[in-house]
Amino acid sequence: MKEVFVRLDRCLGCKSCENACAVEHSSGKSLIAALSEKPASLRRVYVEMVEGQKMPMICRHCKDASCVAVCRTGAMWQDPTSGVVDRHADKCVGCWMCAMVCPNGVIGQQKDARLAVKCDRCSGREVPACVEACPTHALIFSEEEEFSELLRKDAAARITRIYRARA
Amino acid sequence: MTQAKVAVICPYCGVGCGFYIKVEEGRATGIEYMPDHPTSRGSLCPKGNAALEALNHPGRLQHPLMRSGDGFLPISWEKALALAAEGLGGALRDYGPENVGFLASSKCTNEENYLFQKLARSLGSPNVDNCARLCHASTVVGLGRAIGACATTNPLDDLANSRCIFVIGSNFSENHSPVARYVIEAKEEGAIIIVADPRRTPTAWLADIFLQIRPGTDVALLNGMMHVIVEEGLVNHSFLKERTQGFAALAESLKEYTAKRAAEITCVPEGDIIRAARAYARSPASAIVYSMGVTQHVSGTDNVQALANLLLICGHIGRPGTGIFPLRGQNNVQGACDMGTLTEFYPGYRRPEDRRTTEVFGRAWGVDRLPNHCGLTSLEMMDSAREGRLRAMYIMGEDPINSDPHSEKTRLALDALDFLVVQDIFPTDTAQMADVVLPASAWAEKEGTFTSTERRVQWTNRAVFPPGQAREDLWIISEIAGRLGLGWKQCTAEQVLAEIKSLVPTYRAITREMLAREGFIWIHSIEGYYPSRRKGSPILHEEGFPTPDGLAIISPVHFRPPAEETSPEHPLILTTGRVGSHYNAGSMTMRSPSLLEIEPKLYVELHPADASARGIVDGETVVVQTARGEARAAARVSLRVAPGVVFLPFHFSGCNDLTLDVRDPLAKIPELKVAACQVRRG
Amino acid sequence: MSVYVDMERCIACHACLVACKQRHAGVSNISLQIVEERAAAPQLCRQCERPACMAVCPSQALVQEDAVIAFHIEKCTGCELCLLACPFGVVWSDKLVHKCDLCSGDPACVATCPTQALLGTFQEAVVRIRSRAAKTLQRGLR
Amino acid sequence: MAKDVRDRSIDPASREMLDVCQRAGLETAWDRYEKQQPQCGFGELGLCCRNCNMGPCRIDPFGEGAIKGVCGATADIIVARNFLRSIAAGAAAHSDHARDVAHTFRAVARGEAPSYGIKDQAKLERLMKEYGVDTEIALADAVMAEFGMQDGPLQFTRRAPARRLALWKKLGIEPRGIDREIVECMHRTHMGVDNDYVSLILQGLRTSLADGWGGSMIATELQDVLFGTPAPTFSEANLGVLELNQVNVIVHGHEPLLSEMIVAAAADPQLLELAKKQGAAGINVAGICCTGNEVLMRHGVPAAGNFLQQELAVATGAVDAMVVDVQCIMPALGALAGCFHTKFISTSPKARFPGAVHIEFKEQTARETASAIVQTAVLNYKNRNPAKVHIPNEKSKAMVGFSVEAIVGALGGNLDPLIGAIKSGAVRGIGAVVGCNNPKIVHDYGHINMVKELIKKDVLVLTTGCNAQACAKAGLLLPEAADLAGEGLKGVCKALGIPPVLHMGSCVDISRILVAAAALANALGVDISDLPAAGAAPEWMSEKAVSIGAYVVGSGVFTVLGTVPPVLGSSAVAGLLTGGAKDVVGACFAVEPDPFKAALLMIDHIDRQRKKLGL
Repeated sequence: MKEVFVRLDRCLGCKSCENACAVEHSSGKSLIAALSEKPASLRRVYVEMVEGQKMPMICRHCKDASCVAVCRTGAMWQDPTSGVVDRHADKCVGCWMCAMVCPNGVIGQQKDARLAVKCDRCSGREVPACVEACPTHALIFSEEEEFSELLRKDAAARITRIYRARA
Repeated sequence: MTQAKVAVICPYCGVGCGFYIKVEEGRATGIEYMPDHPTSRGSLCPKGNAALEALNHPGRLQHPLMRSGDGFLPISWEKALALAAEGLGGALRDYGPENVGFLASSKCTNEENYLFQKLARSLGSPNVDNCARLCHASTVVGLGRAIGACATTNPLDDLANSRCIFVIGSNFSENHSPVARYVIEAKEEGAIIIVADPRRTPTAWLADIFLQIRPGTDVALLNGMMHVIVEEGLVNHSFLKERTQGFAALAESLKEYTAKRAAEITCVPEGDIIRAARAYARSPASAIVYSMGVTQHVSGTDNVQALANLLLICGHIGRPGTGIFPLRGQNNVQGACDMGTLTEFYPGYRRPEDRRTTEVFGRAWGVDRLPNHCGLTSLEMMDSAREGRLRAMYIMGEDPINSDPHSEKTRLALDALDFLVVQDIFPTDTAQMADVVLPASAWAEKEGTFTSTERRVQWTNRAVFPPGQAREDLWIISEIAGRLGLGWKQCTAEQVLAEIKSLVPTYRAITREMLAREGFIWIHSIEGYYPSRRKGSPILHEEGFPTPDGLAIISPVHFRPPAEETSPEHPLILTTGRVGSHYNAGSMTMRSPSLLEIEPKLYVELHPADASARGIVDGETVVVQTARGEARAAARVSLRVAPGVVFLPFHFSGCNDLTLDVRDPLAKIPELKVAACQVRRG
Repeated sequence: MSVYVDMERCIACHACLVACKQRHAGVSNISLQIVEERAAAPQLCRQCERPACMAVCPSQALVQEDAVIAFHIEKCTGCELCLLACPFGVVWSDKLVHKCDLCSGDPACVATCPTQALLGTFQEAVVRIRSRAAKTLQRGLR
Repeated sequence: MAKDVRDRSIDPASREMLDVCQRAGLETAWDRYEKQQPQCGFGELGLCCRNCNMGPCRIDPFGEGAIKGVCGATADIIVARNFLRSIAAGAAAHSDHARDVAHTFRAVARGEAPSYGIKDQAKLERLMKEYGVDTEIALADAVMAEFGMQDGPLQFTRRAPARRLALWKKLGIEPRGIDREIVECMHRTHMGVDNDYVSLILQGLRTSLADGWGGSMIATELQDVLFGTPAPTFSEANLGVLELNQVNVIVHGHEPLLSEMIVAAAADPQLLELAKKQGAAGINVAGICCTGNEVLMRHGVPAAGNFLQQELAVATGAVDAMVVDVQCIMPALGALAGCFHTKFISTSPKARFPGAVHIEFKEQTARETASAIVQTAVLNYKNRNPAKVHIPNEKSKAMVGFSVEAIVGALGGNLDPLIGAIKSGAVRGIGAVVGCNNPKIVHDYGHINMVKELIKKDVLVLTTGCNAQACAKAGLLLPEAADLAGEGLKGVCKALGIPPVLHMGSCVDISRILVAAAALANALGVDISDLPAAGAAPEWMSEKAVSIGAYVVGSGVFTVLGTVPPVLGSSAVAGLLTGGAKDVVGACFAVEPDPFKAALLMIDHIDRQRKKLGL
């Protein structure tokens, strides 16, 4: 099934994904409307910076996700077919156990509502908003196989370039 | 209500954390953290958090005591001091200073230790020692021989700059907790953490490579690693050429230690030994952290030498993120050694055999004949006493019965003395055997300096006054000296520090401002002696080693099996160590309710396999028995230990009834870490 | 607010426990579990947004006061229903309920933790974890 | 291990204050810079266009996504347009500053500004001659006319060597009226006008020349007339100049118009008396940024620091009034001043700030306004909270005020000694090191190391702006600093008793460097682009710096930038600026963040120039 993959060398840190994500998870679903919403709509993807390397951090929807395992109220659950890890707002008691065990630190906090917020891979959307919004296609929504295919192509291209340069 | 906040240095381990004591109406009512402290940055381990429980304990010694029959009588200071002087004086007169022993304490301040050894030596006795003998004597000898300085080479927080940290025989997570922060910071920056330990301790949790080594086989492991490094050409040739001597011999000696053979001896998978060796040698900056798991062996000095060899062939020293960190046990082991409460050293590590030494100190102390040779080490004093030669002892702040191996022998020794004076803050098992007991002051009841394991000399302030009639140790020592005809005047810690500065080069540059601010790391004062690239850099050996020719000495060492091998009647290997919530002989922590609650009594860790083989279930009382004796302990069936190995925490009396008193030939440190034992249901 | 735990940093040193005891008359509101000799997890009140303990308390002894679930001793009847309700077992009782009160704003456990495994704010915790993950990724790239 | 905030600067005073700020939880530009990470790559590359509302548009530098904006603009066009707009903004800033000075000058000429007078009659007359007028009012009107002039050339461009003028004419970049060029930039970059990156860049050069040889030079010259042409004098620099027991008034910004009056008011006996009443020992004026440079070189008023120290100064808690006019003033100051007793006073009708008290400045009543401001500061002294005061004990002496006239004076009347030294090789060449601070570069690290490298290799350094203050703080503006210079330069400095680094003033005073370069070229009978000289802005950040860089290159001086300008999104534009331009105007840009390597680039260039000249 399809996943959101990241081509780290492509990220320019423009944070379009962050904005698109926040907009998608607003009730108005539009930037303008989202700006005036209270509580403010939150992003679920975070563009980090490490030693000059820009990288979007987004929920990996792990198999046997630890956030699901640790949730004592059953609010955090994983869809057996799609593998998407999502949170039932009504069951979440805001204990933040999930945030503490998530190895990627991509579970956020809705301050005023004190609800865990995380990527739901844009339920009801063909392609997640962040992927659609990425101007450099650093974010890719595809099957694992397609993605590695893509990486192989990139690598092949690089190698031929170098080879030509030598020759 | 009068309220004050007094800055003190933690009385426990060698990390030297600082905190504030809240004082109300002259009582210590609570602690406050010290976020500005350069090493601990506000953090404290459980012991530090509970420090006041011991300080305010009702059981503190409050009056001088004199033995009468089996019990003790409270007496006046006048009488107590007179008795002490008479007892010691008598022995000095009748049997000569060679037969009087002085045991100093690495829990006491630099000033107290300095004065104490000055007393002993002024009286002509070379027999002055402290419990560093039991933890890091092998470091003092081994590192001293290899790289010329027996001290941590880099500041603790520099560990965070390391890219590979090799931890061997140290469980700092429990015993030097603040150190863990810097290791974790390094790990999070991508450093590889290697932990070699017989037990899967919380320190091992941090490991990328965990080597569960069979107790007492450290040399085999290290030689195995070095074999890989040499074979794969990972040695730092330029460093070897410019900074060291003796590599050829080492390379030769390593031939027999293939990773395969090392694996057989140590029970560590061959692959792991190779991975560890590569990780350590290849990283741009690797550090070694070790502790008593390395030193407390008959081969203690060899272990340390092997570690030195490892870091020297890779050149991982003298730069940020590299170096070797012997984590010291007591809050002032480093200081006590600096101050010369080791029989083989005068203050500042000056050898007694050297004529200039006795001249310098003779002049400074106004004594014409100072001992010019090594005397007895702490354990040798006990032997000598047992053999009826040593006749009197003055023990300051130590509890050898519980800290020395084979308690029974220690008891006999102290029994055999004509006269024993013990100066302590609690009625310890050792104090129970004294003729005169002098109630002393605890750390927060006096001022002075402690030197932490990173060579940081720090001033600690007086927060409260000693309980009852207890007095400050400086006062007591001077009084006794006076009564023994040395005619000393009473002096403050400040004055003693001034004298230390005049005689110990490494302490010369200390100023009150430094001490007030973030303490003083004792390299600063000695550019030239330890050449330092960056002025005031706290890192040792940046350019040369303080050896005669400035070169470090690599010398081959060979694996020797532990003194006691397992046998049919004693099939298990017994190893000992500490737990996070207790401290050494426990004279303080055993009096802290909140710590006792965590670890109330002696337990023995054993592997489920060994347990089930003996029908032992978790929690039941069992008997641990060695050739020397037996102890009752609660069984703790746990995966921490490997099959065939059992572990006893040595804080609780009983543990050292079992341990073995065989010593390292050079450092005279006893093999507390390996013995053969049997465990059976009680 | 609550105290957040960075599991990767906990070394089971028990400092938090003892610090908590010092602040709360010798009783610790933190329990420390060591799991399979491989990791440890300090357990303390999560200050849940919709606390079960509070929901079941018949005498309003447990009430939400801004960020803290506060305990009012005078109202407690010692029925111990809260013990049964708390999903984390971090509310307990010896006739009187004990639970983390965040040391009225500056938790001793956070201040004393030698490895900073305990953190006072959600942001600190999650940002550290995230950047740790990011660093790992970045090293992978090199 | 947590990074030590002190390592954000190499300046001891700043390092100390950064630590203080962190402990006090005070936010600084560096913190905000970190919060901005990661910064948008499109912005960094200059690839986003917001010039019309079909956009905003972004070009995917990897070519997989959009490679054209809605209007069809390619990376080249978008990058060039953005670059042109920053030049326009920079030129506007300098020139509008000049306009204010011109207004004041006209008011003086008309006798409408009693607070001011003519300080340099000689220069006034030279200017009148240059403009061919014989009254002050006529001069004022002539100068004013330069702004709105429809057809060139600008008068001061005549100061450039003939060959340079011919080249500009040939390229059609001879600047016309200052405002016209700036307006034309805005027009050309409007949707659907100029879409050829070369012609866009050429307009950029023309506009920048209207700044360097127009606005900036006008500002400099008229300021000299009104306030006196700087002559060498001694003063002190760094936060240590703040006084514990005096009223501290900081003048910050870029214009001398008000600060001159403040300095005068601070000496007013009545105000001093008032200060005494408040328990203060006196009134201490100190400067930051170029306002600081102006009063520093004319009155020896000490400099508290450069751009990135404005917040640190307030954080000392010892500033009773932070008086600002225009340019490089952080809006963050308001909130920061709010944490202390400090009065943050804005004075320009053009520049308002949150959290500031606005005391508007008019040339007619300049002196009164100044007195009012100083009085506010004095009365605020008693509100100082001693517990919050922390003044670093760091300051160093500096020899400042080397206007062209002063240099010629120091040389004994003409340039010959310098030319001789250059020919002999004692002075290898001339390096003009200028520019701002930028948290992207460790504070002062770029400035100090580059300058030290240059003088070590016998390059005489001319400095202005924040670099000048950095050098002052590092003691490089002292004759003794000659000991850090190479043998040749050392000899020359010792002989003349001058520092190896000459403080020529504020950022508009880079026009002085142009004048010096022109004079040198004329004396040697060559074009500026033939001189053994190079320029650099190691820590630049403002649009003014972009304009400056452009006119320095446009005037024929090879220039090294310490931070990357947002042009890398277009290899064509980047190529033109860093290479192609050489064949057009005889000079180009280079980008090198490492000050040591950058210095080498400059020295190599200088050596090549020397060879060409047969030296």
